[in-house]
Amino acid sequence: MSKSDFTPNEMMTVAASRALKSEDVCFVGIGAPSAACNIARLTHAPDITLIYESGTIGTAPDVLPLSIGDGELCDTALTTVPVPEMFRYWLQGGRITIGFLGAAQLDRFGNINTTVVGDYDHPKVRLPGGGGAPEIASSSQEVYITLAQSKRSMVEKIDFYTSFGHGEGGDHRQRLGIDTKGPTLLITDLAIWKPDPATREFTVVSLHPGVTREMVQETCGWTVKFAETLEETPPPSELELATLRDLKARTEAAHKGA
Amino acid sequence: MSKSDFTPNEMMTVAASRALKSEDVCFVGIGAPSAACNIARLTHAPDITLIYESGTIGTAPDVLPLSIGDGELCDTALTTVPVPEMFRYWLQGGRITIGFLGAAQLDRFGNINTTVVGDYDHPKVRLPGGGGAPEIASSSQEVYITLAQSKRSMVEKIDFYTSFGHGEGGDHRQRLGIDTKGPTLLITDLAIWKPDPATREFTVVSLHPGVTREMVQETCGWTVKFAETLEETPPPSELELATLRDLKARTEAAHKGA
Amino acid sequence: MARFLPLSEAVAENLNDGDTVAFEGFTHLIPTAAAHEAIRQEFADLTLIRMTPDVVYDQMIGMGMAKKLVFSYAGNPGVGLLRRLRDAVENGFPRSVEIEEHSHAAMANAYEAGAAGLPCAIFRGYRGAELAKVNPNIKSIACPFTGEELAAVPALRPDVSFIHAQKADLQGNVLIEGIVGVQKEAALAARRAVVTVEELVDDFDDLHPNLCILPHWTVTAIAVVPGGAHPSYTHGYYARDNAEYLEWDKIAADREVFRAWMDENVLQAAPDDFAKRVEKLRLAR
Amino acid sequence: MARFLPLSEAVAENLNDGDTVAFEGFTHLIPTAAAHEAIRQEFADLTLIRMTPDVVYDQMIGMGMAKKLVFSYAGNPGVGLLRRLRDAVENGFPRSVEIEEHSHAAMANAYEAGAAGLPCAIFRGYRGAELAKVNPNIKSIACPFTGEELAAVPALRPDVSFIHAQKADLQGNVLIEGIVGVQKEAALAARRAVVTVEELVDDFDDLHPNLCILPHWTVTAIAVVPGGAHPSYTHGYYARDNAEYLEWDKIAADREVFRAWMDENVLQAAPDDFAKRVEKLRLAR
Repeated sequence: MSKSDFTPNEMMTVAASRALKSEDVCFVGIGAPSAACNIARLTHAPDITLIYESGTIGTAPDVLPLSIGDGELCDTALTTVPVPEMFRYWLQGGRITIGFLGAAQLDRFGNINTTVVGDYDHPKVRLPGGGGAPEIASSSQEVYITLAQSKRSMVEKIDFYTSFGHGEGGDHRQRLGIDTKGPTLLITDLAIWKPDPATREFTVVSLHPGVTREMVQETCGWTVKFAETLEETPPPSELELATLRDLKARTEAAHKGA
Repeated sequence: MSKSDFTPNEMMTVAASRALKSEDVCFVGIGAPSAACNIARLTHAPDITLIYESGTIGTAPDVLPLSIGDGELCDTALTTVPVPEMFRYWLQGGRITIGFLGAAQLDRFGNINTTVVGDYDHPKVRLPGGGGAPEIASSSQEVYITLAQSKRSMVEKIDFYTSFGHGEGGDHRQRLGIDTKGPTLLITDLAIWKPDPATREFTVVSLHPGVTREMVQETCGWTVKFAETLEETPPPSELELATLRDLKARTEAAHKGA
Repeated sequence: MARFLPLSEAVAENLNDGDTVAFEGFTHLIPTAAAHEAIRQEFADLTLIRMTPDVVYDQMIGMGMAKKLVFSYAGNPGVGLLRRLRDAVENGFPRSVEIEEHSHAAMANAYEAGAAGLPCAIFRGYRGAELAKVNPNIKSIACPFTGEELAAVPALRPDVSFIHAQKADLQGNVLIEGIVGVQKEAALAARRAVVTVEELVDDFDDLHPNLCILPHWTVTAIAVVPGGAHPSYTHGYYARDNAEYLEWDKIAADREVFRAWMDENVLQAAPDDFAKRVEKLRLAR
Repeated sequence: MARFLPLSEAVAENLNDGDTVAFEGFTHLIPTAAAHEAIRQEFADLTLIRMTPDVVYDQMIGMGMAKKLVFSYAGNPGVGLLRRLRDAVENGFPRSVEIEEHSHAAMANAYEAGAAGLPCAIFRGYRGAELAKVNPNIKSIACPFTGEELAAVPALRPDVSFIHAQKADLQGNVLIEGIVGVQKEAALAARRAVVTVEELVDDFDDLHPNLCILPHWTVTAIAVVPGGAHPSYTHGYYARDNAEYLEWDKIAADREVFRAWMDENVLQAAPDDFAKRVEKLRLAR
């Protein structure tokens, strides 16, 4: 398995995993966030605490759960608490260091829509809705977002504010009485983005190997800002890639049933 | 052991136990209420559910607990829940059919003081305070009170309204937005009292064997009302008395230590 | 006081047309058998409550039984959208469904308030979130000590809640373990609570003292239905049928395929069928 | 992240003069050893919070360490009044103590709100109860949906909470079982949480999934003190020393007898002494 032999999605997951530390307490969404958190746990952050909204605290699944409540999560957790307690003591109580979210639509300020495409009362596409995300976005100490880039998902204006990021930018969060940091990191399949310290607009700070500025712009619905000095994301190490692929293979086998 | 050979306190406990049914869910205070509830469980109401505010639900202690949180309660309970849940889901949730209270001071309308004798800010005697009683009194479907009669405990006017009974009588509870029945039964060492349907003043409906109206009045700080037809409380049966005395003997031995 | 009944009677006695009903389960312990029984009995005009409406609500909505849905996440978890729900919301097929949408935090707090006998729940939520603008049941109050604005939602008080659990004992006490979700709250918040269980045991004497137990006097009816959560799972009994969740996405995508599947697997089926559906998923015990 | 420390260091590092502190335990698991260590270290001007202040708070108040007491039931449970507390409140000896008095429901909800990060708790309480007139920290709010008036109290947020528990594992996770009281809430509501435990075990792998566990990242310091709850008890380890609670009534009745007892049993004693105090109370395991 050579280093250059990885997909953009694998790069995204690995890059996201690197942003996590052993001391973090992560509220994990399904999909790319779940893969990233578990890769972190299986590589450089063995003591990271993973929490799924089903109430499982300190879980260490051997395969990725299909849902946020698979049996594997409870079987390997330190403890499993009722869902009301999860949202009250653990999320609202300020215990989560990183809330990890995906998005159907995202804007440049990290605002997220997972509710509807089109008008709320007469939607073109009725999406699943917010679930835990509105309060994950406001009560987690920081929010990381992962997303595969496309003009359909990274839009100038989202159709519905499911989860508040930096609003219209600047100090909009503080003005609404939200005292957590909000989205501090966006990891796509092409790049790593961080909010501008003043405007809070997501700015590309690192391009994944082989990715150009043009590729980032072509798959983004707003005019992209790039940092003055752009880094290149280190490619996945052999360990990272092997860990990710083993996890995905175990997961796929498990979800297909015996 | 002959039937006439019982103390007023034993008569009180037995009479209180008779008011309880197998279907009742009792929130039990320490002392006479605890003895009465357990005698009921050990005689005519084997399926009664006893709940202590320490969180023990459906407990069946072999000896009376000294405190509301003795190990015996948890060891024999169906389940033990956190104290916040006890007050939220079980008491406030309206699940308690009978709240069983004692009193340091009681007035004719079933209002209870267990807070202070004298002025609140400069008390003559600082009593323990309300504990669970203020909300037991308002959230239980009905309240039973037990008390050994004395002019010091049954007073014209209590020094502090720890737990609300019928207030100034009549529909005072409803006027305060309390939709539970409040005190429906008072069992003393001398008599059984029930509230007058209109005024809600406690009225003697049954005298314990050998007790006269004068004895009741002499040990009560207000002018006692008697029902038109006064019954005589049946004396404790041999089973009731034996059950109570066995329980007390086991309890005394246990509390003295090994 | 809990009565032991066949599932058909437990559903018939406790569910009515027009009821507000919760079939709760948070991925784990979804009361599928009870929902299928409700479908067979053709109830109408239901207000369906659930934090995570998934396949069974997609089925009930697809069969036209729901007039309203109160929810916080309507997806086939890990798979995608609910296609029968989409057809109802986007196209009014087979009927339009009114939507009352919350966040998970709001629903969990609202069930908790229902169990606690309160009229509403308060929490720190919905800040900057647009749901607060489209749902009139999201209000706010000011903390009387700090002045902080907090979100308020009405307590959830279903007419009846259906849940699935591991065990009942002979008295009718019910044990729920593993991912317990909001089921205890949903049961205590409801006027009537109906529970399907995997098995009946003599008593709970050997259980740890702090487990999640519903005393028999909080339960209206109990039906023993082994496998009754399939394709969801029961901790300690059988695993989640993830393959069936993946398959549902194709079934629900087409109105005709959906009806045919419902006819074969629900309308022509019975509670006893669940036991064999989980046979290959049973765990070594 | 939990640090394992000798009790003297755990107390010295986490308690300060003037702190608001809870030594919580609801009859069961009272952190007596931690309270005695605080007495030996002579802290002053403490605001003591506890639902059920009993013997250890009678001792701390009798030693003049408390400037304020926040509580809901101040008695020697099943025995009688707290005589050192009475002396402080009725006679100002050895110093006067400010009183903030609540009901159990209020305190339990206030701890719960503290753990949940809320500024206040709401509940249906204090109706007709006079405490609402003498305690300015009891207010009310109107439900924005029904208009019902509900009681409101500020959340409890101690600077530090001390609790006693059964076990810690090597990572510093803590297990509480039996009558769990409000200890989880008291620990999560506090800025710092200090736990004494009966014993240290390798891990919690064999525990039931739904037990009451404080993860290591919610705990500031852990001290292993076998018997550390005596004369209270630890479910699974030793029984309540009811005889000693009965005896306390006599000791606390007299100022001189109290001081002599404190000198011998607290000031001249050490955490290690608790193990032998519970020897005769140990349960067959």
